[in-house]
Amino acid sequence: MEYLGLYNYWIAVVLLMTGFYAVIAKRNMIKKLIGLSLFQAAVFLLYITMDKVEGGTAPIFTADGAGQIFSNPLPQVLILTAIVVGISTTALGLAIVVRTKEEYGSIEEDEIQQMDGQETDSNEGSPKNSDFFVSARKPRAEDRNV
Amino acid sequence: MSKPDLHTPQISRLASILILFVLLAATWLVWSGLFKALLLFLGLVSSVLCLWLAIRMRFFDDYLFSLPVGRGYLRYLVWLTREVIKSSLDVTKVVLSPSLPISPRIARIRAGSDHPYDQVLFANSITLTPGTLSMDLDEGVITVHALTEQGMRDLLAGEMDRRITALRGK
Amino acid sequence: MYLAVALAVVVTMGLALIRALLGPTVYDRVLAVNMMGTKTVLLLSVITFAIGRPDFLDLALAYALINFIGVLAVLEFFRKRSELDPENNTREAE
Amino acid sequence: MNLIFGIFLLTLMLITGIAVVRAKNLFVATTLMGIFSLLLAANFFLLDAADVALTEAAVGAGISTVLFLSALSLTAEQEKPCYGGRLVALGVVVITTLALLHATLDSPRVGDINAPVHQHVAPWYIEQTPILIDVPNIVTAILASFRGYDTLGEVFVVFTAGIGVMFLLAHYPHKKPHKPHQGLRHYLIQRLVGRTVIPFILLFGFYVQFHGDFGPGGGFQAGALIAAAIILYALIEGTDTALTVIPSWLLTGMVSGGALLYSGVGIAGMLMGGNFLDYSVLASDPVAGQHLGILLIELGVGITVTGVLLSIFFAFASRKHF
Amino acid sequence: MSSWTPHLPALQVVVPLMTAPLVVLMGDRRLAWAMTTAASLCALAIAIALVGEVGEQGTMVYEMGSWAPPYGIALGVDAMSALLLLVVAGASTLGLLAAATSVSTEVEHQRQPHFYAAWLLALAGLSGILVTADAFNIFVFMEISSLSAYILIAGGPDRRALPAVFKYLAMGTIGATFYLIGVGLVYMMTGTLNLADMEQRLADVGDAEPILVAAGFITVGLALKAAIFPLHAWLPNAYTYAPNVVTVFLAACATKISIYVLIRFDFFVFQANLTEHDWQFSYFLMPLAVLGILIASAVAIFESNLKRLLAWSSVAQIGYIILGASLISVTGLTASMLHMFNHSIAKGTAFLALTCLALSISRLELKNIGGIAKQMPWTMAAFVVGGLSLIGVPGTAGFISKWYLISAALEMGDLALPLVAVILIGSVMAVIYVWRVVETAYFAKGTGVVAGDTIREAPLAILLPTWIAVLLNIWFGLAPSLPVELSGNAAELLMGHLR
Amino acid sequence: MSHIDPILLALLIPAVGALAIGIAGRINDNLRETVTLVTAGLLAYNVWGIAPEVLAGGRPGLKLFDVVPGLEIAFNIEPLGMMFACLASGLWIINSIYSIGYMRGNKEKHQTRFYIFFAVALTATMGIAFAGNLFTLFLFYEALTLSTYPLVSHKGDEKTVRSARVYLGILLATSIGLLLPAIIWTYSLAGSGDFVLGGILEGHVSGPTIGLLLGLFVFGIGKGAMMPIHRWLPAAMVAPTPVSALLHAVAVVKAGVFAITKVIVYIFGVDFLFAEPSSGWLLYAASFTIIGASLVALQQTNLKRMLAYSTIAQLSYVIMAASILKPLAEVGAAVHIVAHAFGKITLFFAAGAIYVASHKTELPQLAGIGRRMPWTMTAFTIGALSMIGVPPTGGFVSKWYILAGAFQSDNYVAITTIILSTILNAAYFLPIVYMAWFAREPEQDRVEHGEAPLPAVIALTITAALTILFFLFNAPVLELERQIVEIPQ
Amino acid sequence: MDTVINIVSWLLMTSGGLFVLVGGIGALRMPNLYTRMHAASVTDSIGPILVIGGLILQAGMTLASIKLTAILVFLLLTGPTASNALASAAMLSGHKPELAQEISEDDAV
Repeated sequence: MEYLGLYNYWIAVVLLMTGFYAVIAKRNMIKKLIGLSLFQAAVFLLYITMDKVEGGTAPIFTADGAGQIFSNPLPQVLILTAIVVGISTTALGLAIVVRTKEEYGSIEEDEIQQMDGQETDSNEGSPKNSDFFVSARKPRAEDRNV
Repeated sequence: MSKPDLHTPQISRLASILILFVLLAATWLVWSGLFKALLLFLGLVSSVLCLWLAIRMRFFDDYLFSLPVGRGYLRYLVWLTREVIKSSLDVTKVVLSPSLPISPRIARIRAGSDHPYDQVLFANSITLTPGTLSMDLDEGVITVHALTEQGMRDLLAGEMDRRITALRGK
Repeated sequence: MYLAVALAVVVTMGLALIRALLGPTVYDRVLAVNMMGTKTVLLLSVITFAIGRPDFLDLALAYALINFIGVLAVLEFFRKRSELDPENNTREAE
Repeated sequence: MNLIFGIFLLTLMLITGIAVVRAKNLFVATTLMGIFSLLLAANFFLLDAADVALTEAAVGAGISTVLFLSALSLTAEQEKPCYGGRLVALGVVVITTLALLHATLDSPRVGDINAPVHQHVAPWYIEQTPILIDVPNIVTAILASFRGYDTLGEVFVVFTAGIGVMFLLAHYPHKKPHKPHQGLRHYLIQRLVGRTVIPFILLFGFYVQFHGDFGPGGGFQAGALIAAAIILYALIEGTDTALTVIPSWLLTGMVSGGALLYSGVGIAGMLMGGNFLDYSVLASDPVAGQHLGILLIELGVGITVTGVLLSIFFAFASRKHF
Repeated sequence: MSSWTPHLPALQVVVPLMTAPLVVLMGDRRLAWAMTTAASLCALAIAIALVGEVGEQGTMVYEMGSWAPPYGIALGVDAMSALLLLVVAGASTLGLLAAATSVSTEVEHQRQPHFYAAWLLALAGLSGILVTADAFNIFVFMEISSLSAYILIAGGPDRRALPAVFKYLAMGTIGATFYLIGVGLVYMMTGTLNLADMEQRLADVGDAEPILVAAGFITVGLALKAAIFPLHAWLPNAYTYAPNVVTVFLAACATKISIYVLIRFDFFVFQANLTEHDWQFSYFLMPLAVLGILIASAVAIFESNLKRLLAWSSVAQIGYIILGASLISVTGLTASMLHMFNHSIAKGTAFLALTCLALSISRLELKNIGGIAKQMPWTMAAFVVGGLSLIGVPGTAGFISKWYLISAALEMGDLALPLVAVILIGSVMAVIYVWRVVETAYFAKGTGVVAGDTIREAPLAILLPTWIAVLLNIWFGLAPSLPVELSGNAAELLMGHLR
Repeated sequence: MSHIDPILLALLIPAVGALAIGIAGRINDNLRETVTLVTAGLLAYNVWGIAPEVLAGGRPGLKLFDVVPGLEIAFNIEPLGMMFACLASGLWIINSIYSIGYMRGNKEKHQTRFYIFFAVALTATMGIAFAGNLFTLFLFYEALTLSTYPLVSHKGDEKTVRSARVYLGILLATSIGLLLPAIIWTYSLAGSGDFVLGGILEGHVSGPTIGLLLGLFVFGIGKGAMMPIHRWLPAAMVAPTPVSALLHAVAVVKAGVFAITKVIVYIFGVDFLFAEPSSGWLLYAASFTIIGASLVALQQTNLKRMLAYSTIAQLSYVIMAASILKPLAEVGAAVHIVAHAFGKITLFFAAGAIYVASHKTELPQLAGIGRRMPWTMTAFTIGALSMIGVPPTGGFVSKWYILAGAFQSDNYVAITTIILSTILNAAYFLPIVYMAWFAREPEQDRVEHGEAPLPAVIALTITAALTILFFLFNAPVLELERQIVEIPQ
Repeated sequence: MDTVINIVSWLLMTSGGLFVLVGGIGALRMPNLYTRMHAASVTDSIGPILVIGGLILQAGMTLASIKLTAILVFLLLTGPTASNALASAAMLSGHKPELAQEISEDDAV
């Protein structure tokens, strides 16, 4: 039983690292984001695990139950915020992925890297600006050459 | 068992709105369970807001929106529950028997009622009963997938369709 | 007694999870997800009673709702995909 | 009992998590991620974190899945196999894991009432909340008042994400003839059921919004639920129709307005002689002031979150496909 | 007005924060720029006022919502944060002044209000990190600043900005989450989030494993965000493909704020409580700093893209800052703080000059700027001054911090010689990479310039902020008493805290 | 004008002059050159005006401001600096005259830039000369390096730029890499970097550290061109000749040896160093440079490069003299700065004049040129004699003092070096002189040309005259220099 | 009275639990998608009805039972809808059910 009380932590740690692994090892951008979500979710679990008090209950007063033991509300507050931060990051990341797909036609990082590499090797004079932005820029000689 | 006449749009629309409003307000009250002035006021505001959104969403502009009111529905639900239990036991038997005696069937069934609401009720009731599954609802024709031949036969007997059609008092 | 029910539900969730992992098609997985969603609703309902705080049923309600939207989003996803990519829509997972 | 459930659910989570990473099909990974979120939320609930569970359910299982699916339908569904770099990654991960596991050995056991976390600060909150703020939900009291500044930050994080997605996706490079987005219009069952439940989901959202003081919930969860309801509408009726219901100017107004409302309450506290985000000065009675302040800022949170989540969803959903 | 004085720490964050939604609501790009600049100027004024206040009354504490610190969130402004507040607000203002001319060439008109809102959020986020005294609040504002930084960078006109910013996003989020894990572990052992309270309560816990691991996670997480070698992989491309003014802003302050948090956390929370922590801190960071200086400078020497060249230089300069901190002495920390200040001025100037260049040249490659100094004398002169400051030539701001850095290194006994050697080799390498650019601009034939690129001197509106930065370089090179005093105070504060 | 401190004025005049030249350059070439000359005149007037006070034992000082506490920009005029300032400011006038002739004669481009940076370089030189502490010295030292870079790379073609890169690279690298730590080290050891007669380091440092610190200083001051960091000087010869003449024969290189001397005298202190064996290596290093550079010079075929190596050798004379660490030798070192300045500037002027008139740069081409350019070659001869140290030229005076100092300390290494190098000097200068006057002009590259433009001729005549005059009237200089080694009255 | 209600509710809940379990087993055992959906629908229809029914009995006439009713209604409304959506999606992408034999009874209609 001594270590059973740490089971939550251990799962959180292993999950954390599963997500972390996905972020490092995967080349697919969406997969990376999924890994990132997993990673963050595991941290949430780590925090929430702390708040539990044996025999306690969620920190909300009820009309009748005065003198109850409450679990710690503070980690919950923090994680509420962290969840929001997580989804915000994910949303932004997805937007970037979508734009990347539109510009490169791929969301695999190594393929993209390859494309960028070819760009500078073969085609140096012409910056491959996203067509998105060309309208915003003054027409320039290099663009005309392309 | 007076149903609002669906063919006089003005009245039915207003009635639908009112019914929805009452339902929303009542739901708020029973969910909240707190009868403080502020919360009651907020409940009113919320109900109105929901209603306003529903109107903006044009829920009342066509016939697609109506709510199940009336005793007939209750009776139907009781019947349906019985059916569900019955067919659940059937499926349980199938699942638990070592040989897994399934004989999947597909059939197309035309719903008895023209009213889309009834058709949906029909389709969902089919799905709700284990052993049968509505896969598609198109112009009143429901494609049904059944786990066993027995289940399909039961369905094709038409009991359910009859009861639903009867609900609208035809 | 709540324990027994909850346990049954949890075990079912485990079975559903196995189905989700086995696939073999994406639809099987979605089915499993949907199952897990409704099972979670049940589980939560039972647990609120088990721990004596039935006021937390809101959670179960929210779950029921969210799960539904999730499945519809999946349907919409398939619909879009079949619209865009008609040849490739029989593609299966793994 | 909690322990057994906890262990069971956690194990399921672990399996799911690993499956998510191993899945080559991104759609599968996404759906598994949905399962993961559900399990996580259930775990939160077991660990007495009702508010967090509600949020995780609404966000992780709901909004997040929808967003991932939207992005998937705009990109690719299959992950391409990649080679190399795994060993390094594995090495890093193993080292980090060992470090963390090592750290946990000295950690207080789960549920240990003598753990340091339960000795400091937290008891004060539990003691003082009924006196100073007088709302039943301590989490809300801390979230909205004691640590209201964090929550202000949180709202602005959401706001930032909204701005960002709009910045990246809400404008089109070339106006091509746009085919109106149909949604599930031809799916009668879904449409009808959807119509029936949408008003109630909305109502439930408002309920969560305004009952944050009393039970799990609050502006953020409400925002997510209301947004979910409207997303549901967009799914069944098409994005374009949904945009006529909630026009984009309204969304922008909500995105900015909520954030302004929140910070405006803070400024009001300042103008009325207190510090920033001091609600006690808003009314003659400090507790009433706190109530008013919490109500207003939760409203601000709800408005912004709804606005941002919807903006993000619409930005993805109405993006043309490549 | 004086009644507002106690509110200054809050206003520093709230003013830009609240302007952001207003900018989005207005929706007009010119108005957006004007409002953003006004807010940024306002922030600068507040920062200056704060510097004065901190000088007079020491650390300023502000209780958010009037809740006392361990329970509520407290803000605290001391010399260290005041110094960096100046940097942040100043860099933002200069960048915005330049943006009036530059942004329209890179960001579509209808997207500009969002762009400026993101800018304000970045400003608010960075300021928020600086003023807060709460570990979790740091995380929240770190995320505001990071997310807005991602947006700003993704606004770059080159498509390569997208993978670059994605990498930044992934690594930045991992960094922030590592920080969060660390804070969580510390919280687990202390039950508090307020930094001061945390330190006190840590004394009871001492060297418990979770604390040690937490220290590790916080350090690594922040090192990721601060792009400390070898965790800098996201930085070069992110800076290269961002819109030019964004690079000005972010290069001047973004990574430094993470270093600030790192130093603050380490000195105000861990150092006094953990045995041998100073030793570990030093011996972990010092080699990284040294390697960072040498390797990044070497890469910069062979880089042909001007922005990436400067970005690599940033990685190297971060090495100096870390090196100063890793000495754990008053002089070392003074040098570190001072270099944060001076490097932002120097790098800001250099990037501003590149912004001017970019108005005429579509591709900022070395070979494209041959002989450009003839057509753009003011721009290139500004670059030269910025470059000299990077090298650390006397008379420029960069020299002062190098002086302190070497002084600090000389105090190190056995390590003195190798450290001085590293600093100096780094400087010499800086000579090389800066001079490659200067030489090309002044003497090379304009071979790479594409015919049809009309090269003329940048308009006054953008030269003005550039030259303000140039003058700042010289001013703080000759009369650096303000930053020196502030960083000296900060260093005293940090070291005094340990005794 | 009198209420502005003359020291400040000495800095301001060329700085303002630079601005004025820039403005004038936009208007008219003549105006620009007038402004240059006026500036040079004003500066010389101002600087020479300070001299009597210093001569009388005054030590005017000026504290500008604290950069940071303990690190101040301060000026303090002592005899060595006074002499250096007088030299540089005086020669600037002559050099400006010469520049006008040279630049116009060669139709160089960017003349305005040239004059501007020349003035800036002079500002830096004045700063070095009057610097009151190490920090100020370093500040202006770097300013000098940077302001001369555009002058060296003036031509702008690839070869020039490459050479200029070597120039800048070595000077900046040594100053940042060695001098700066040496200075900071000094500050941290002694607590200040003020130039104080007798040194400030005594008691703060001992043993081999002294040798190390001295090494950092000597090699850090790359402008002193000790081997093996001398490469920048020949590289700098790609500059227009006026630059080579004033800067790389006088201002820049002298700033180097001046700074080294100053460090030895005012930071270490002569007596302190003399008592310390670990600094002995300096003498050997200087001797090695003298002999080595002379040998290299012997092999050169390009006139300016030969002159450059000669300069390297001559600079080490100063260093060697300073490192003998005897009062007479220190005087010799100071005097040599002056004497070599006159001689070498003459030689460069002559080389430039030859280039302007005939575009000849290589030694063999010079055969018989004496007949076409008698004035120039006469001046060249005088300069060469001064380099060798033949009376009645300035070179003799300084060599005399150095030798005397060497004998005073029985320093046979120094004595041998001086004798040997004199022979070598003669060996590479005399053949040129002989060839110019007596050899027949080669047929194949015969160019019809006369003397260089008049301003150039005037300038080189003046400096040649000065070389001889210095032999005759060196009393004020000697008086000034004696004060270095004695406590002022 | 209480004991009766208790016993009934336990009964309901236990049988509900059993049905759920059966559905889970079925979902695992069934050979293909559509047949699995049948098994799953056991857990979606009878399961909630029984379990929540039991809970309602436990809660008695409180707000909780109203919420439970709401949950049940919601589940029963959305469950089949979701199943149908899934089946349609599967059909849409050409996922053909394996059939023992096709009956098209209403071809006559």
